[in-house]
Parts: sequence; C-alpha cells; structure tokens
Amino acid sequence: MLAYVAKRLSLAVGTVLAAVLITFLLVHAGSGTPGAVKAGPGATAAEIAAQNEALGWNQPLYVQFFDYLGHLFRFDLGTSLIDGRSIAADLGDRLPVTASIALFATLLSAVVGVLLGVTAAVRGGRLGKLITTGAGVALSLPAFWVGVIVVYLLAIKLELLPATGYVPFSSDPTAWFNSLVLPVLTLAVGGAAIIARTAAAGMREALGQEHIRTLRAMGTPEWRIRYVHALRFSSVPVVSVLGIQFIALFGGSVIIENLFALPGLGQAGQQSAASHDFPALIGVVIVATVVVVVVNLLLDLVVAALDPKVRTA
Amino acid sequence: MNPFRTRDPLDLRRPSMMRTGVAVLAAGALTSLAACGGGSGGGAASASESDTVTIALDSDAAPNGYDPLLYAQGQFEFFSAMYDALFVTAPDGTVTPSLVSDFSNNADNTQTTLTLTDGVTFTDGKPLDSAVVKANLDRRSDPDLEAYGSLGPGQASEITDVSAPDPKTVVITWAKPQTAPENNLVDTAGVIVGPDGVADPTSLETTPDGSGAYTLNTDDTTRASTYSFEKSDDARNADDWAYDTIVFKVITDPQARANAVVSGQADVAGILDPTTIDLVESRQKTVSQGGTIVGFYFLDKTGAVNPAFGKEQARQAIGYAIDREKLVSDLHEGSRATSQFFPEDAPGFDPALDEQYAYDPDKAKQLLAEAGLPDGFDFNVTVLGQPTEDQVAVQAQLAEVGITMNFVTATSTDQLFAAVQTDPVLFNPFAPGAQPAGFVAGVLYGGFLNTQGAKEPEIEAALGGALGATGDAQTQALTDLNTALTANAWVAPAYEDFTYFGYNADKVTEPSFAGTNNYLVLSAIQPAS
Amino acid sequence: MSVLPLDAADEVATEPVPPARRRGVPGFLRRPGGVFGAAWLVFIIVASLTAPLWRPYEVTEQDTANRLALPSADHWFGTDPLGRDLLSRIFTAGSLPLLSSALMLVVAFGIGLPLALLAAERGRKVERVTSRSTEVLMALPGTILLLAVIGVIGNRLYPVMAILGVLISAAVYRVMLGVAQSVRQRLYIDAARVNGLGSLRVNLLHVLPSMATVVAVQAAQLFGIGLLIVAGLAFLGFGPGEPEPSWGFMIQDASGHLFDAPWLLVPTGVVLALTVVAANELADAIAGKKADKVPARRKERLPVAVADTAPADPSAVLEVRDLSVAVDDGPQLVTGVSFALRPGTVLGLVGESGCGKTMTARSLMGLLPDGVSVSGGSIRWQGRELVGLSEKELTAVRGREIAMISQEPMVALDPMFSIAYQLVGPIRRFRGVGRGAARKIAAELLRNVGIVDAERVLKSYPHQLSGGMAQRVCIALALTGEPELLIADEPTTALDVTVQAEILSLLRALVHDTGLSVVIVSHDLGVVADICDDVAVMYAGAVVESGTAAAVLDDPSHPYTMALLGANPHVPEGEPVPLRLASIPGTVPPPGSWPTGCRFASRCQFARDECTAPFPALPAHGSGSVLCIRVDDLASTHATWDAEPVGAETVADAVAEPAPTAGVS
Amino acid sequence: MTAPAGATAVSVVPPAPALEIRDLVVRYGSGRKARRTAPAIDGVSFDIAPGETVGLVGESGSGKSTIGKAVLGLQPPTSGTVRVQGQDITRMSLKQRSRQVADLRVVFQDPYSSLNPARTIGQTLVEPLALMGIKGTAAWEKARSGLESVGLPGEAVDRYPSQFSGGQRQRIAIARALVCDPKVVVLDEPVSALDLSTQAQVLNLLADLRDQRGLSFLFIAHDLGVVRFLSQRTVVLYRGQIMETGPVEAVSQAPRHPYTVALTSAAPVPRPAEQAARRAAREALGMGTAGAASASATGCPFVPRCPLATDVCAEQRPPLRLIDDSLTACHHAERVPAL
Repeated sequence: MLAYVAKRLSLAVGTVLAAVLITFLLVHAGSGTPGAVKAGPGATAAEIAAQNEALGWNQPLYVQFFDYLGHLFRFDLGTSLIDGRSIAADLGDRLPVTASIALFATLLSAVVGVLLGVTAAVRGGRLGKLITTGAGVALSLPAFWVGVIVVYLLAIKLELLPATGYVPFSSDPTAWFNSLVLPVLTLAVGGAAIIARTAAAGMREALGQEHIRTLRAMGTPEWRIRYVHALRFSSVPVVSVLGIQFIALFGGSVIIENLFALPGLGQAGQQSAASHDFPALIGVVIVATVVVVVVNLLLDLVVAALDPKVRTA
Repeated sequence: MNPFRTRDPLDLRRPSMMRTGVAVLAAGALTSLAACGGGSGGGAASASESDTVTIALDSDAAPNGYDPLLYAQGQFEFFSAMYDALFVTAPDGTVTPSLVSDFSNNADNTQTTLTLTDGVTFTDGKPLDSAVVKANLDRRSDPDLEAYGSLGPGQASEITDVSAPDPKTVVITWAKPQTAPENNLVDTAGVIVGPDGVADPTSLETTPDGSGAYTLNTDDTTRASTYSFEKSDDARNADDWAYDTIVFKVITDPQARANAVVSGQADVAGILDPTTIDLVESRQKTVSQGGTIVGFYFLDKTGAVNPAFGKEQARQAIGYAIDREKLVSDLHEGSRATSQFFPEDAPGFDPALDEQYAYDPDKAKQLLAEAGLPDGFDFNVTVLGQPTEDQVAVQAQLAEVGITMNFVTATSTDQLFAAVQTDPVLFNPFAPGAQPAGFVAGVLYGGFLNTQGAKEPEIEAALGGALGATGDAQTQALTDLNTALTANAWVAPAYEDFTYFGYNADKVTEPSFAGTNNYLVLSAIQPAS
Repeated sequence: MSVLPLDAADEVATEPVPPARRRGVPGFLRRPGGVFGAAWLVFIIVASLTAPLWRPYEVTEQDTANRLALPSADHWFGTDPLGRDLLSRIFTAGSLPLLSSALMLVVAFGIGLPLALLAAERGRKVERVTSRSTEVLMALPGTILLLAVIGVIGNRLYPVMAILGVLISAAVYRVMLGVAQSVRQRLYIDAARVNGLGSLRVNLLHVLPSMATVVAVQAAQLFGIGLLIVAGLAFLGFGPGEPEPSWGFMIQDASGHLFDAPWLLVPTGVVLALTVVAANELADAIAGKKADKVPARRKERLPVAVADTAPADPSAVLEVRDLSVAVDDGPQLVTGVSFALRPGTVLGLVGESGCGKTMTARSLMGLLPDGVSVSGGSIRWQGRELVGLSEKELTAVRGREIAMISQEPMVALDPMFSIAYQLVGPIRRFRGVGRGAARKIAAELLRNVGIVDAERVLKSYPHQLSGGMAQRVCIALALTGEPELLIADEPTTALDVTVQAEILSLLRALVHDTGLSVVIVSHDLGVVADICDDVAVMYAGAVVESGTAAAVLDDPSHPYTMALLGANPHVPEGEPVPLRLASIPGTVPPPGSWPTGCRFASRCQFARDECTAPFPALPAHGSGSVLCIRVDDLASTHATWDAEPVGAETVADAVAEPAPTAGVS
Repeated sequence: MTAPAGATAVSVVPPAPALEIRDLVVRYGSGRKARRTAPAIDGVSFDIAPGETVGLVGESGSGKSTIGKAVLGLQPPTSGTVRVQGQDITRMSLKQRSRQVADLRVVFQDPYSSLNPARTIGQTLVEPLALMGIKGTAAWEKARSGLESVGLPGEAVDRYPSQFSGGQRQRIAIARALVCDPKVVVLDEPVSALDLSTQAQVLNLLADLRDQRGLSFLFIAHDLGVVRFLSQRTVVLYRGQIMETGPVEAVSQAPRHPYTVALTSAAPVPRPAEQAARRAAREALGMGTAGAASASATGCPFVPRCPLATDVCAEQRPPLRLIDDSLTACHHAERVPAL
C-alpha cells in the first residue's frame, strides 16, 4: 500500500512537471513577449527588448524553465506582469471559490445521482425509464444554458437566491452558502445525470452478478443485497466517474464563473490568457493541474480502499 | 467586451489599455470641468448608517495596482475611498477643496497658491506637507500617468513649476493662463499619494498609500474581482462617509451585473448594458447621464492604412450611410440620433448639423463615386470577442452603399491594442463631457485618435479659438469646431447615449453623478432612510 | 465544459455485434432512441450543410424594426435582437460546430486509437510509456489550456478543436486501450497471427472491427461533447465573429434578453440540446444498452395451481412432481420433471447443456432468473409446498433449510468483502450469535471444509484464493445456516480434476457426517458415478431416465443415456481404447422447438415412427423411470449405442439447421 | 534454414521429427521480478513424430498451454529451440513462419472466441490461404472443400459464426487449421468446452483427419481419458516441468510418477462400482491438497503434495529416467504403487 502511494505520488509530481513544461512551451510558442506586455503598446522595440532582458526572457529556454522550476519549488509563482501582485497569493484567494463550487457540485451530483441511479436500477419499470431518459437529456444540456435559466427562475423571478457573486465563508457563512447554491445547482444538473447513469448501469451489472445470487441463495435480506453488496460493487465506477466529474467541473469553471461573477480560477485563467500575463497563466495552469493530480491521487486511494483487488494487488 | 465603451472601458487588465483609452476619457472629463467655477460645498455627512455598501462595476477599477495617478478622472469613483485629492467634484459639479484649506489664483490665472489642510496623515504614517504635493506633481511628465494627462509638457494645462515655499504652501505655475486653474487639480489629477508611495511608485502596485477615509482590506480583496475597503475611524474626514465598509465587485458580464443589482448582491451597479435596463428598472431604480457620443472615430485620415480613409468624401459617405433614426428607434430607444460630436448640453451644439448629415444612402454612393470608389471599399475593425449589436447593425447599413466593414476578432488585448495602429477607424462610444473642446485638443486632434498627426486648418483654427477665447467668441469657436469636425468627417457619430447606473432604492438613496461627468461621487452614496 | 465519456467505458459491451447486414437494418436502428438519434443527426447535418440553399432569409438580413419577435409565419423561430431570422441563423450556425466536432473526433481517434492498438499489441513496456503520457495529458486543465491556446494562436476554431482533439485523445486512448486489450485476448486474434497475418492486417481486419461498436459509441458521445465545447467557446466569445451566427453566441446574446425576450433562449438551446441528446441516444443505441429492459420490479410470483397430492414417497425429504419451468410468455424450459430425494442421499441431475438441469435445480430455491418462473407442478420440501411461496417465505427457507453452491466459486463470493465478513454475516443471522462467536464459528466451518489455515483465509479476499479454496469457502458459507439440503450446480466443473476429487470427497464426507441431502447438477457421468446415490438424466427439459446411479449407469435403458456413456472416453479398467467414440448427431434442440413425442427421436439411432407420438414415462430401475417407448424392444435386443465407423466424421453430414446457441444451460 | 539439423542428417532410420522441442524455457514478464519467480516452462524437451499425436496433460497452471503458445510463436521462449520438420523456428516471426513453414497450425479451446464473429466462415478460411498465395476462386473452392472435409456443408462459407453451434464452430476452427495442409497442428484443449456428445464427434473427426492425412498433433488437454483416446504418447507436466512421458497406455495404465497417479486416479469414471474402487485407492494414496505450499526451487516441484516425498526430493530435482516404457522424473519411481 505504501509503495502504491509512493508510486502514485511520484507519478503525480511528474504530471505536474509535464504540465508546467507544456504550458511553458505554449507560452513561448506564442508571438507575444512579457516585455511587450510590461512595456505597453506604444513602447519601442528597444523598450520591449530591455523589459524582456530584465525578465530573463532572452535566456535560453531551458535556463528559464529551470529557473522557473526553482521558484516553483519554493511555492513562488512570481508576480503578475500587469499589476505586480503575487500570483500565488491571488490564486490562493481564488482557489477556494472554484474548489468549493466544484466540490459541492460533485457532492450534490453524487448524492442525487446515486439516489436516482440506484432507484432506476432497483425499481426499474417506468420510473427507471423516466430517470434514465431524464438523465440522458440532462447531461446534454449546455451548462451555460442551464445557468441562464436557473438564474432567471430562481434569482430573478422567484428572488430566492443571489444571482451573482461569492461571499467568503469567513465573512458570512450563510451568505457563502447562498452564493454557492446557483452555480452548484447549474453544474450539478449534468453531473447528477452522468452519475445517475453510471450508478444505474453499475447497480444493474452488480445485481446480475453471480455473488448476488449466492447472497439470495443464502436468504440475505433484499435491502442488504442492494445497499450493502450491490452498491459497494458498483461504487468503484461511480467513484471514478465522480473524480472525473470533479476534474471536469474544476477545469470547466470558466463559463460558470463568468455567468455568476465568481472570482475563481477560471476567471483568472481567462483574464491572464487574454492579457498575455504569462506568469499568471502558467500559475493558473499549475494550480489547476495540482488540484487535478491531487484529486486523482485521492481518487486512487479511495478506489483502493473500496476495492480489495486494487488494495491487495 | 468592448474596450472603449465608456469612461472605464476595461474588461481586461492591461496597462496599454489604460494609457490609451483612459487617457482619452480623462482628457474629456477634465475639460468638462473647466466650465464649472470653484467654490465650496461639502460632501454629504449624514453617516448615520454604519453598514456595507456594495458597488458592482463593469470592469476592474485598479487593473494596474493602486497608483491612482495611473488612471483617469472617472476612476476617482473608486479611488476616493483610499485617496484624497486637492480638489474634488461635488455632485452638483462644483469643484470643492479637499486637501486644500484655502487657495488663490493670480490675476491672469497663471499661478495658483494652495494652503494645505492640517492633520492629514497617509497610510504610511507620514503627514501631508507641501513637499509631498510637489513630489506628486513632479511626476507629471511621466506619460504613464493618465491623471496628469493634460498637465504634462506640451499639454493644454501644462504646469511649468511647482514650489513649496513652506510646509503648508504650494505654488503652482501654469504655462498658459487657465480659465479656472484649480479645476486642473480635481479628482484623480489632484490625488496626493503618500511620501512612501511617491518615492517608490512600484510599491503602489500592491500597497495603496493614501490619506482617504478607508483602507484596503487585503484579506477580503481578490484583485480584479472584489475590492473591500474598511473605514478607519480616526481618519480626518471619516464622518463624511456613510459606510463602514465599501465593497467593489467587478462583474464584467452585463447580465450578471444587472442580476447583481436586481437580486440584491449589489446596492449600486454600473455601467449597465442598455439591454438590461428594463430588467433593472422592473425591480430597482436607475440613474442616467447623457453625453456619450457613439459612432465612428476616424483614425486613418491620411489613408496610410487604408487609402479610402484618406479621402474626405469616403469618410463623409460613411456618415451619410448611417441610418441613425432607425438605429435609435429600433435599438436605442431614448437615445438621441446625432451626427455631430458635441453633446446636446455642450456649448457649441448645433441642431442644424444633424439636419445636414441626415441619412442619405444615395448621397453616400455619390460621394464614393466622387472619391473614385464607385464600388465602395473594405475596411477592418478589430473587436475583442464579438462586435456589439450597434456595430453589426451599422455594418449592414454600410453594406447598403457598398462599404464592407469586416470584424477582426482579437483574442488578447495585445492584439486589440496593436489594432489601434492598424485599424482605420473605431466605432465606439466616447464621452466628451459637457465641454468637448478639451477632448478634441487632447484626444481627437492632439492625441490618441490622431496618432498619424493629420492636419486640418479649419479644425485647428476653431480649436484655438475655443480654448483661448471667452464668452460669445468662445461659443462661436466651439460651434465652428463642432462643424469643422463634422464637415471634414473626422468623426461620424450615430447617437448620443446615456450612462446608466442601477441602484437598490431600499438600501441607498439615488446616487449622484459628479456634475455632468458620467461617474458617481462615491462619498455621496448614502443609505436610504 | 463537459465530461469525457469515460463513464461509458464500463458500460459498453465489448462483445462484437455480428453484422446484421442481411437483416437489412442495423441493430441500433431498432431502438427508438437510436432511430431518433440517427434521424435528428442526419436531419441537422443535412439541414445545416444545405442551409444556404433553403434558408428563408440571409443570416445577416436585419429587420431591426421587427427585433425579438416571437415565432410567426414569417419567422418560424422568431427573430434575434437585430431582427434577423432565427431559423436561418440556427441552421446556418449548425455546420461549424458539427464539422469542427467531427474534426476533433478525427484527431482524437486518429491519435488515441492507433496508440491504443499499438500499446495493446506491444505489451507492457510500450503500454506503460503511452499510458503515462496520456495520464499527464488528462491531468491538464483542458478548458484553461484551451483558452491559453486561443490566446496564443488566435480565435481559429478548427485548429483549436484539433488541439482539443489532441487533449481528448488521451481519454480515447484510455478507453480504447482496455477494449483493444480485451479484443486481443480473443483467440481469433491468435489464430490470425498464427496464420501469419501482419500486425497491420491483424489490427485492421480483426481488432478494429471488433472494437467498432465501442468506437462508434465513444465517437457519438464525444461528438456531443464537442458540440457543447464549441458552443461553450462561442458563448465566451471565441466563436465565429458576428454577423456570422454561432449557437454559443446566440445563447449568450439571448441571455442578455432574458428579461425582455425570454423566448430567444429557447430555439437555439433546444436545437443544441437536441443535437447532443441525439448523439448520446445514438451512442446508447449502438451500445445496445437496454435501458428500457431494466429488470422489472421483482414481482411476487403468481401462485401456481398446485395439485395437492399426497406424497408418493413418504420417506422423501424433497419430492418434485411434474415440475414445469417456463419463460414468462415464452417457451417451456423444463417440463414434467419428477424426482424424489431421500434424506442423507445425493441425487444427480445429469445431461448436456441446454437440457434444463440448472433451471430445475434453481427452481428448488425459487432462484430462477428474471422472466422465468415455475409454470406448474409441485416441489414438496419436508412436507411443505415451495411452489407458490412468496419471496419473503422463500427467503426464510434459503440458507436455513436449503443452501446452494454454484459452478464458479471465484465469482460466487463478493469480491469487495473479506471472507470473514461474508461468513460472519450469515452466521450471526442464522445462529443469533455475536460477532466474536460468529468469527469463531466461521473459522471452525472453514476447518470443517478442509481449510487448514482458516485464520489466513478469513482475512483474505476472494481474488486471493485458488478455485478449489474458493469452492471450499462457498461450501462453508452454504453450511452457515446448517441446511438440510444442498443444491450444488456443477460444483466442480471449473476445477482441476485433482481438486474436483477433493471437493467431491468433501461433499461425500458432509453427507456422511451430517446427514445432509444433496442435489448435484453435473454434465460429467464420472462425477455422478462418484458421488450420487440416485440420478436423473435430463434431455431437452425432461427427465428421460432415472433410478439409482448404479442401475442407470451400469445398465442404461434410454438410448440417450447409452449414447452419453458411449461418448465417454474413460474406458473401463483393462479395456482397450476404442478407435472411435460413440457420438450423437446434431445438437440438443433449443426450448420452444422441441418435437412432440420423444424429444430425442431425431438424434436417436433407434428411433421409429412411433417415437413421434406422445407417451408416458415407464417405471424402470426399481423406483426410477425411463422415457422411451421402445425401452422393452431395446432391452430384449440388448441394443447398444454403437460408435461411429472410422472416417464417418469427415463426410459432410446433414449439418443440422443453424442452431441458435441461445438457450438454457 | 535449408539444412536439417546435423543429428538427423546422418541418421538413417528416423526422419526428422515433425515437431522437436529442446530445453524449452519460458519466463513471463521481464526484469528482476521475472527472474525471481519460477519459469512457466522449465527445460521441457520432447518430439512428435510424423503422424503421431502427443498428449500434453497437466492441471491448470502446469504450463501446457504455454508450450503450445511457444511452439506457435505467440509467446517468445526465453531459451531452447523449437523445430518443425527440422527447421528451427524458435526466433522466427509469425509472418516468416507462415511464409517459410506453412506447416504449423492451431485449433483453440474456445470455439466462441476463436472465430471472428464479424467475418464469414469463408473469409476466415480464405485468410490463411491468401497469405500462402492461393487467391480468388481457388481459395474459395479450397475453403468449401475444407468445410466438407470436417463434415460441414460447403455453402456454410457464407454464414457467420453466430449461426453455428459450439461443435460446429470447432469443426470450422479445425477446417481453418487444415485448409493450409499443415504437418503439425497444435490442439489447445479443443474439446474441453464441448458437451460430451459433441466432444465425441470432434474427437472422432480429429482421429479421422489424423489418420487420413498423416497429421502430427500436439494435443493439449487436462483430461487423461481424452488424451488416451487420441494420443500415442503422453507428456505429463507439472509446474512447467515434465513429470513423466511415454506411450499413452503405459502412462495412463501404469503410471510411474506420483503426480501421474494423482492425476489419473482423480479422474472419475462413469461406472459407480469401478469409481468407488478408484476413489478408495486414491484416498489410500494420501495425496496432498492441490496447490498447497509452493515448491522448492531446487527440488522436485511435486514435493509438497507427494506422499512419497523424502529429503532428497526437496533437494535434488529428479532427472527423467527410463522406467519400463516411460521416462519418469521421480526419485522414488520404483516405489509408486500400481493403480
């Protein structure tokens, strides 16, 4: 188990390094230079060159890359080309926003999805068909479309919830919660649909397993067969999909953050990409990658905890 | 995603953006104040409610950090919480001393003597004195500082000298006589940054250093998204401010911004997108201010980029090809169709000009033929993201007379700013304010809208008269200037628009614009009783 | 923006669907979802690509006076904020997302699929390298990276979608690798390789076609996701520039008019959502997912009319009479089966696959598959009628009175729980003891079934056990309720012959020591000879011969039993091996196509015309029976089922009508 | 590879064996891990004469299928050689093999997965022919006659595998193997997935074909009874090593190795009285539980289960010795009780 964790960890570090490299190369592949950004549009070529010189942009790529890595190991993501703010601190403020939305959306998807999926698989019949069909439609709806409608109905028409903005937990827990409801709801529609389908398929498969027949033959109560044995059996794919779901929600938060005016990572990514704020852009990619990698790692551990085959292999 | 939409065009944080776009608007706003006399008038001082006010802005107010001198006058709406200025604009438009307890101008208005207020301390702990004021004003030749746009060398309100004979006194010498010298030192232009900030301007990128009633709450602040200010009760003018906390939220999505004020996450929100005004007014209230002129601003008058634009007839043809009445009646109900650059309220406005340039596609075609372009011509307009409805509508109108307007999509602000050099024309709103001559001098003729340095004696002559003369002569000169701009097709306006702010009447009283400017006086925002 | 369709990986059947060309319509078009999906996609693709030919208005044609109009005869979908016709714009806008998603698909599969094929073919080393690289690719935050790409290369949708295709190829690879690996394990791949087919041809001719279903499913799903992503980018402003229409920006535009013209959001949103739904429905249909064949809620079985006859054999602990099992609204699987089991004895149900022996055994516990039920007859267990009992009543019987062990011990245990957990639960339930006591009993039970290191096994998980060990655990599990009857369905078929001998010894010892009665299902006459006291030979759903094992095996009366014995290559001690074995021509007829009269007649060496008429079972072997009208003739002539002559097999015989292989086992 | 191996070149009597396996070793995986674990095949040598069938028996995991794979080239051997009619094919790629020695074919166990469900029977049969240069009508004609030779109608070429029963599919698989007129056919458990009556048909068919065509079979099976029916000689494998090899009658009727005894006596016969006697005899032997402890690396692999095992068995790996008609790898072969 320890060796397993160590292996996953080293892989995780490698992944982050690769992500840094890819972004780094991407940034260098573009036509813009940080000097030009810093010097501004009216700047002469000499001014830009001077700025680039000062920023080390003219050094060989590998020098810059290893220099960057050196800073990275000290958790230093550099400062913004635009306003000199510390990127690490800025992203530190933004991470909780995106993370809490992705996390709560994933949790809500999980709860609703598993409930629906298990119901569909166990009850079957018309209800099951309704759930499966509904989920098929729900996962086809574009999140931004759902978001617009959710805002219109719940925030504008019914005035139940705030339409925009994010309140930090520390300043007002209730307001924090309220500010998360709509974005989470928007994201959870598709998420729950996917989980429901996975859970339904998993439960159906599980209930057809030979060992379930063994349990029946042992006179095991039906609830135990369903909710202990079959659910546990189908938990591994569900958890895997949940993890992918979280990652997708995390990475795909740009639109939602736009829609709900949330100061999250997606927004930072969009802004820094548009303004060619290279250090900030790399920072966003790194933070997002780290989150993805960490989630993957946790996911692997959860799967290992759930599935003895993985755990004891 | 339109960078030049109004006073504060920034969707995207980018220094270059500020330097150009904001400079333009700053100049315009400054000049508009020239008409207003000095005098007294305090800020509101009720301050009974000690709560939080939340203001939603359409773009980041401090994209380049907390040096207020980097920004236009309109940004004082935001910076006035942290910084005090020598003079500020009151809601009625009057210029009011703030860090100045007393001031006087010499007879020919070429020298201004300021006596500084006592007991002013900056965030860095140091007191206000004349040396600090001089140090601030001595940065005026830095072209990056938008606030000093017209104070720099060679500009309309050039300062030649600043002296500090004693710690409480500052003497400013102007290059030319100024109609009301103190008006040049109002709002951001008059902001005094603390000694540490002046000594090391880069520190201002992250650390504000002002003497305002509020300090930045960095814990609750996420740059480009949420700014939170806390009132320091020991501040000199703390009682003038109603709220303990002021929160600015940057909400770039127009719908989200409107939603914010409708559903109560913001007490004040602006600038509202016209499509959202109905929504906001259905629940909350709005205030508006006219004076924004939307239309074509020709950059390539020499034809360097696109030869067609070097021909006056071709530019005029564009003016005739715009069906302004239709644009207003269908898309901008309530706005005013116009073909002149001066707003209706400004001196020099001439209703006859609108008649002269009425929609006439045949005339446009004829002009094109005269210009040697019987088949019309093509040109590019760079937009960030998608063009506005107006732009698309105008595109179709131009197509009627054979002019093809292509949209080039920029994906970064780099690209957008490069386009200012390569696009022949802008279709954007600009707010020349109530006194547009300054805008013409600083931007349209002598600035960023004329980087090619095109010359037009007619305009030059009228501009000289407008800036130098007084009384009726000045009015006549302004009319001439307006006529000349239109006749020579330096601009081809479409309509005069309003700037809208929405506010929650249950929470705040009606916000006040700073005189005829299209930004709010922050200190005047009061809790609803 | 959306989720990679990895969730589908587990759902997709990797079993290739045999081509259905001959049947005219592809299988997926037989499901309503598939018809809808295919029809809508064809419609939207054709309509979009041909939009310039038929659209009622030009996309740039403005009528600002008539902006934000609701649907009307002039504008079927209404108009947008510039008074442009929505119908024309929506369908014109379609071609770009459709084509660019297709490009993304081509790139994603163009990279992911060959890589997966390569990794599956070249084995661990290559696979490790490719898998690691794709893992990195998958960990990248796609949307943010895409924005960065747009920042660098500009707003060019096709290259951007191609790059997205590269990112997604990692997911494609991951799904396809699993499928390719499983396909490569099929023996026809090995056969083709032994035939000398080159790597490329093996992949193209054998591996890829077998993956076609999965590829189609994944492609359809990814296509939907591609559409959403293109729309999402356009929503953010990175789409085709106005005045060209795009779905995403039309929704963005509409969201600005939510208050004054909410209708605007509907047409574009619905068309986009419908298109994605269509892609997903098509994927589901191709995957053959039987969402509509969700098992119906377990219904209480309808009580069957039971002939309340007195037990014929008072000593029998289990007596089955005239038992019929049938598919609900379908053919009979088992008919008129009767047998009796004395306490402490072992009864064997023997026959080839498809003869109904497993169905018979499972009906004893009411554990028939969904959609199959007892349609008549009686199962009398200790004087109590089991047919017609409710699920609840049966649950009380199962495990406590009648237990079961099955054919595949490795999958009969729950892979997610330890052996201890799986034993302790039933022990506590059946014996009402605490956890600690239950664990002690569990260890004791394991020792009783011959497991020496019981403590280690208790801590193990099923996958850590060998087949023989797992079967012992299964037997221990079956014994937790101290049942009186054990039903063993081919308990040794999956095991090595040496292990089989051990398990049979164990069962015999249990019968001997505890007085347990056993019904054992087997196809192996040797197993029957080894352990059974009585035997019932089944053929095509009926018992054709029964009696004591010694009588039936040593002196078979029914031709089928004779043939089975003749086909067995295990010749008696000291006898020479025959040159050819006895065999039975043809195959067991599937349920529903049983002939009247003797079901074996068409394959029987001794069949006569009289065999085709119905006749009753005759008593034989003492208490047994035989179902053959010619039994006396055959006995009197000492008929034997002869081996076929040398060389007979190489002549093309009338190879039976294509035998549907579905059926019961 | 034109010259036959030296040994056979000089000899007068025995022609080159149809299949010759020498010192075959197969290890799975690579690297340190593989070297630490016991090889799947550990020094196996045997020959198959032309027209002869050799049965390869053993429990699951004994390595019998691995030998088949190594012979076919599906699993590269770690060391040792495989010759077909004197030609060394050990290191030859599958493609080369089919070009140069079209003499080796295979019939697999599972008739369901050994035919590509997406291809017609004809396509399946023509495929190897095309690689041998037989194309078009000739190939299809050969496919038809191939089907007829296994007792299927020629028109079956147009059908798909799903339209055939298990026994019929196995006939098709046999036809595919034989359509190229091979000399050696590896039969990897060809009847173990079939029902008894079908199994008999296929066994009879294989016997007929062998006799008519003089084929050599490497017949891999777990059932000694089946092996005894079809084979002339038997090779008994345990954990990758040969325990005993010899004429089939000798090995099955008078086994000289305890493992062969265990294997033989465990197979039940369908005659209750005889089976009861066999069972009693088997239980009297006192064989250890299958798969109990792992074997020592140096000694006999059967030690943990062997009732006759002594210290020497754990220390020394017994060599194959000729006892009566069989080669037996047991130190105590002489003490092995008669069945």
